[in-house]
Amino acid sequence: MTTTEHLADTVENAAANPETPQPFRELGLKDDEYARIREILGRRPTDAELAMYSVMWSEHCSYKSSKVHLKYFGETTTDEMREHMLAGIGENAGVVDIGDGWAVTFKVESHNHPSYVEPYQGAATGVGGIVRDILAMGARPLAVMDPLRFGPADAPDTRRVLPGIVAGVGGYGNCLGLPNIGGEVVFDETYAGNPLVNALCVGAMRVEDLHLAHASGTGNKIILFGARTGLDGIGGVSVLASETFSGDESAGKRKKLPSVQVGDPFTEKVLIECCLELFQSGIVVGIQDLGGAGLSCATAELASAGDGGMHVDLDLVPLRAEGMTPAEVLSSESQERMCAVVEPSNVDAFMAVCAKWDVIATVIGEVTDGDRLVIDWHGQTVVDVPPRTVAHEGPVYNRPIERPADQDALIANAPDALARPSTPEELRETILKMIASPNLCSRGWVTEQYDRYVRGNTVLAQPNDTGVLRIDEETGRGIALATDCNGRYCKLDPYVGAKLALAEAYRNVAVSGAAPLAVTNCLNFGSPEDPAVMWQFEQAVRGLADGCVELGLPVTGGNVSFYNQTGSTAILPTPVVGVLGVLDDVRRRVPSGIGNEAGETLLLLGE
Amino acid sequence: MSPRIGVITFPGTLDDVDAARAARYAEAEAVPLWHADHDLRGVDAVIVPGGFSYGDYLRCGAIAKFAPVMTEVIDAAKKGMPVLGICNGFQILCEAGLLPGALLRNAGLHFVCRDQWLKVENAGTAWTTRYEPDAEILVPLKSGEGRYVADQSTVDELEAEGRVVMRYVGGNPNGSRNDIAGVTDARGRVVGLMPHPEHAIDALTGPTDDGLGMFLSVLDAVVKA
Amino acid sequence: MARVVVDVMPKQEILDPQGQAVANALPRLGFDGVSSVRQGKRFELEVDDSVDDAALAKIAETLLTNTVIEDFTVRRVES
Amino acid sequence: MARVVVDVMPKQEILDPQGQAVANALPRLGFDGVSSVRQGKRFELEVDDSVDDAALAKIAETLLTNTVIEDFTVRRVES
Ligand SMILES: Nc1ncnc2c1ncn2[C@@H]1O[C@H](COP(=O)(O)OP(=O)(O)O)[C@@H](O)[C@H]1O
Repeated sequence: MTTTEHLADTVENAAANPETPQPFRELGLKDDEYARIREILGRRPTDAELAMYSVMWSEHCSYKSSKVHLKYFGETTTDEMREHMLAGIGENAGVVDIGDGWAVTFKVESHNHPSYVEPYQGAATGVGGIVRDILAMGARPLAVMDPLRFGPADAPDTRRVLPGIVAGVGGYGNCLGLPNIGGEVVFDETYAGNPLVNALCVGAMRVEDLHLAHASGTGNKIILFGARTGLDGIGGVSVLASETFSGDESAGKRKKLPSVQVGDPFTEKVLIECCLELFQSGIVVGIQDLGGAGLSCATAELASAGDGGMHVDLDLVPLRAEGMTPAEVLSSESQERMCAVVEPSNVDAFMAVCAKWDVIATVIGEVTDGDRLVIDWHGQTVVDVPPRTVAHEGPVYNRPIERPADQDALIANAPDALARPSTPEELRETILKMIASPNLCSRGWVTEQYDRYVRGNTVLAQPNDTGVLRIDEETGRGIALATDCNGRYCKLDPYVGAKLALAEAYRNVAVSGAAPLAVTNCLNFGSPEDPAVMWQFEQAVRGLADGCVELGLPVTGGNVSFYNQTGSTAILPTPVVGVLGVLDDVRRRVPSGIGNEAGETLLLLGE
Repeated sequence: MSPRIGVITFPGTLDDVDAARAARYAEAEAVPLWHADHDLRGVDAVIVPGGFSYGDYLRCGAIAKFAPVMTEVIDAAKKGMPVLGICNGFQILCEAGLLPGALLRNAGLHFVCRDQWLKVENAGTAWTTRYEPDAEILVPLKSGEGRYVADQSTVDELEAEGRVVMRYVGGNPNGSRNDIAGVTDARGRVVGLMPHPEHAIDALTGPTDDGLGMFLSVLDAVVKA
Repeated sequence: MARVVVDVMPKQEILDPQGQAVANALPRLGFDGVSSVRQGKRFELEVDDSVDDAALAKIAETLLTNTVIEDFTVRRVES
Repeated sequence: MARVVVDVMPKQEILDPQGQAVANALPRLGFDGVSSVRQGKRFELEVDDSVDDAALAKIAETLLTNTVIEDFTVRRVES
C-alpha cells in the first residue's frame, strides 16, 4: 500500500482548493443540493463531509419526499389520542403506556433492496437493525414480526429470494432469542425483482426507564461499542475512495465492493444484554443505534439532539479493514454497533460492563460547548459542520402529484365481468383452487423456520391472526400485535386501501381480546419522482391518518421505503399497518379459529 | 429449604429464563450460573439450557464445552449430580463427552419449530421418573441441528442398555438415528434432550404442560439423594 | 473419475463472524499466536472424466458459491 | 507468520444431507456427471512462527473438529 492513501481531504485542503471537482452526482446529490452544502459550509465539503451529507440527505435517511405528507399524522393527532403515548414520531420508535407501570415500544422498518441483492443477509440485517432501534429506547426487545412480499410463487427469482429471506429472518431472530409472533407472506407479480422485507420489533421497559438519546453535557464521552467497523455497505461511498486511491490496484477492488452487510446475531445478542445492563445500572446518558449511514448518522443525530457540539477522533474507531478512508469509516454500515453518551465519572463502570460481555468499547470523542460537529483524522480536521444541517435540515421536496390517467379504467374493470361458479361442483372447484393458491395456502413452510416459543411469554402466534405476548408474569398484562395490508385494494384506492389495512389490523387485535392502543406503519411505494406514485402515497397517508382519527389511535412511528420498482413498474402501493393492543390479563385471550369446543355458536357481526 | 437447580448462561444462551421458570414452577429455587465462573454455587442439579452459545458458528456447543463452569459440571456429573442438557445444552454435553454421539444439521436442512410428540422410553432417569413408561408427551422442538448421530456400536449399546430416554413419534423431524430425541449416561443422571420441556410447563404459553414432569422428577431425585 | 475440490471462502472485506468466533476462543483455550481465522466451506466432488473445467467452474460459481459475499477456487486432485 | 489450512470433512459413514442436496440439484440445473458431493469446512489461520505443528494439531483436533463425526487435515501453505 502506498502512503498517499492516507492523505485525506481535510477542511483546510477544502478551503484552499475550492474548485476540486467532487463526485456528488454519483453519490446521489442533485446540483442544487450540492450547492446548498457549499452554502452551509461557506466552502466546498471535504470528502468525508460529502459522504455524510450524501447519505444523510438521501431519501432513506432524510424523508425528503415524504416529510410534507407525514406531517399530516401529527396535525390530525389529538390530545385525546395522545393519552397513552410516551414518545412518538421522531424518536427511534414510538412508546406507549400499557398500564401497571409498563411502557411498550414498537416499530416496523423495511430492508427491501438489500434483501433482493443478498436475500439471507439482507433479511437478517433487517431484523438486526430494527431490534437495535428498540434497544436504543432502553427497552428489552421481546418479539419480532415479518411482513413479506414476493413476486409470483413460481417465478424463478422468487425461488432464489424467498428461501433466503425466510432463512435470514429466522437465522437472525432465532439466534437473538426473539420469538417470531406473526407476519405476512403475499405474492404479486409487481414484487418480482423487488421483494418487500419489513421487520417489526416490539420491546418493553418500565415507564421510568425510557431513554431518549441525545449528546448533552459538555465533557461527556462518546463511546462506540459493539462490532468493529469494516467496509460493509459503503458501496456508494467507494466512489470517493477511488479518488484518494488514485489509480493503484486497490482502487479497482474497492469500487467493486458490494454494498451488502453481513450480520452477526451472536454479537447482537451479547450487545442487547450488555446495553440492558448499562441502562439498568444508570451509567449512560443515552444510547443511539448505528443503522443506515452508520457513524455519520449516529454522531450527527446525537449532536443535534443535544445542547452542545461534539468532537470525534476517527483514529480511535476500531477497524476491521486496512486502509479505510475517513469517508468510509463514517459511512460504513457495519452491523451490531451502538454509540453511547457517558459522563466521565461513569466511563470506568461502563467499560467494566462491556468487558463482562466481551464487547469492544472505545471512547471516540466528547461533547463540546461549541455548536459544531468536528471530526479529526490523523490529527487533522476532516469534518466541521453544524450537526443539525446534516441530521434534520436536509432538503424537503413537494413532489408533483397526479392521479394516474388509467385509475378510472382500473376501477371500472370490476369483478362483475368475471364468470362465477354456478353449480356446487364449480363452487367446490373454486374453493379448492383458492385454498391451494399461494396467497391463501398454509404458511407452515415459513413459520416452521421461526422460533415462536423462546422466552416463554408467547401466548398466541401462528396460526393466529394476531401475536399475543405476556409482558408481566405477575399480573398477566400483555400485548397483541397484528400487521396487515392488501396492496390490491390500495392500488384501486390508496386512501380507502390504507384505511382497510388499518381496519384489518385493528380487528385482528380486537378479536384476540385486546384493546387497540397505537399504530405503526411501513409505507412501501414506487419512485417518488413518479407523480402517480406520489399520489398513491399522499392518499395512503391521508387514509391511514383519517382512519386513525376515526378509531382514536395515534400513529407513533413508521418508516417510508420509496423506489420499490422494477424498471418503470412500481410495486402495488403497500402501506403495511401494525396495530398494538393491550390485554389486562393474557389468560383471557381469544384464539382465532372455530371448532375448539363442541357446540360452539357461530355469530356473524356487522353487515 | 427447596432444592436448588442451577441454570447456566453462556454468551448466546437464550432459553435460560425459560429453564429457570420451569424450575420455579416445580417449586425449586433457580440459581443462575455464569459461564466464566468456576462455581456451581452449591446447587443440587444443573440445567444446560438452549440457545446459540457463542453463536454456534463453529459447531453447536464446540466452544461452550471449554467454559470454566463446564469443568465444574463435568466433575459434578461424574459424582452423580443430575444434569439436563436441552437443545444447545444437549449439544454441549455431547461435545463435552458427558453423553455419546453428536448432533448434526437437520436432514431437511431447515430450522424446524413445531410441537412434537415424544415417547418416554426410559422413565427411570433422574429427570423422567414422574412419567409412566411409554407415556407420550407433546413439547416444542426448535432446532436446526438436531439430528442425533452416533456410530453403530454406540447406538446398539444405547438401545441395549435402555439409554434412549425419549424418541420422536408421529414422524422423525430431523433424521435422527432410530428416532432418538434424547439419551442418558450409563447411570441415568445426565440427560440430553433435543426438544424443549421448559417450553411446555403451562398451556397458556406452550402446547401443553407435559414438560413439567422432568423438573418435578429431578426434585424427587435430589430429595431422595 | 476424478476428484475435484472446491474451496469457498468469505470475501476478504466481508465480516466473517464464524472465523471471528474461533479466533476469539483460541486464547481462552490457551492457544496463543493465531492472529486471524477465516472459516469457509470445502466441497469434494467425484466427477466423470467427461466433466470439463468450464463445467466445474460453472458449478462452483452458480451453485456452490454465493458470489456476492464469497470467492471460490476449483482444483482437481488425484484420487 | 505462516498460513495454515485445516480441512474438516464429515466422516464417510455419516450422512451428509448438505452435500446430497447439492448432488441432487446438479442434474436439475443441467450438470451431469457428478456422482457424489460432500461438504465440509475449510479454515484458514494466520499463525506466528512460534506455533508448532503439535499446537496446530491440538487446535484442529480439540476445537475445529468433532472427531466423533469429522476427520481433519492440517497443512502449512506459503502465503
Ligand atoms: N412472514 C411471516 N412470518 C411470521 N408469521 C407469518 C408470516 N406469514 C404468515 N405468518 C403467520 O401465519 C399465519 C397465517 O398467515 P395468513 O395465511 O397470512 O393469515 P391470514 O390470511 O388469516 O391473515 C398467521 O399466524 C400469520 O401471522
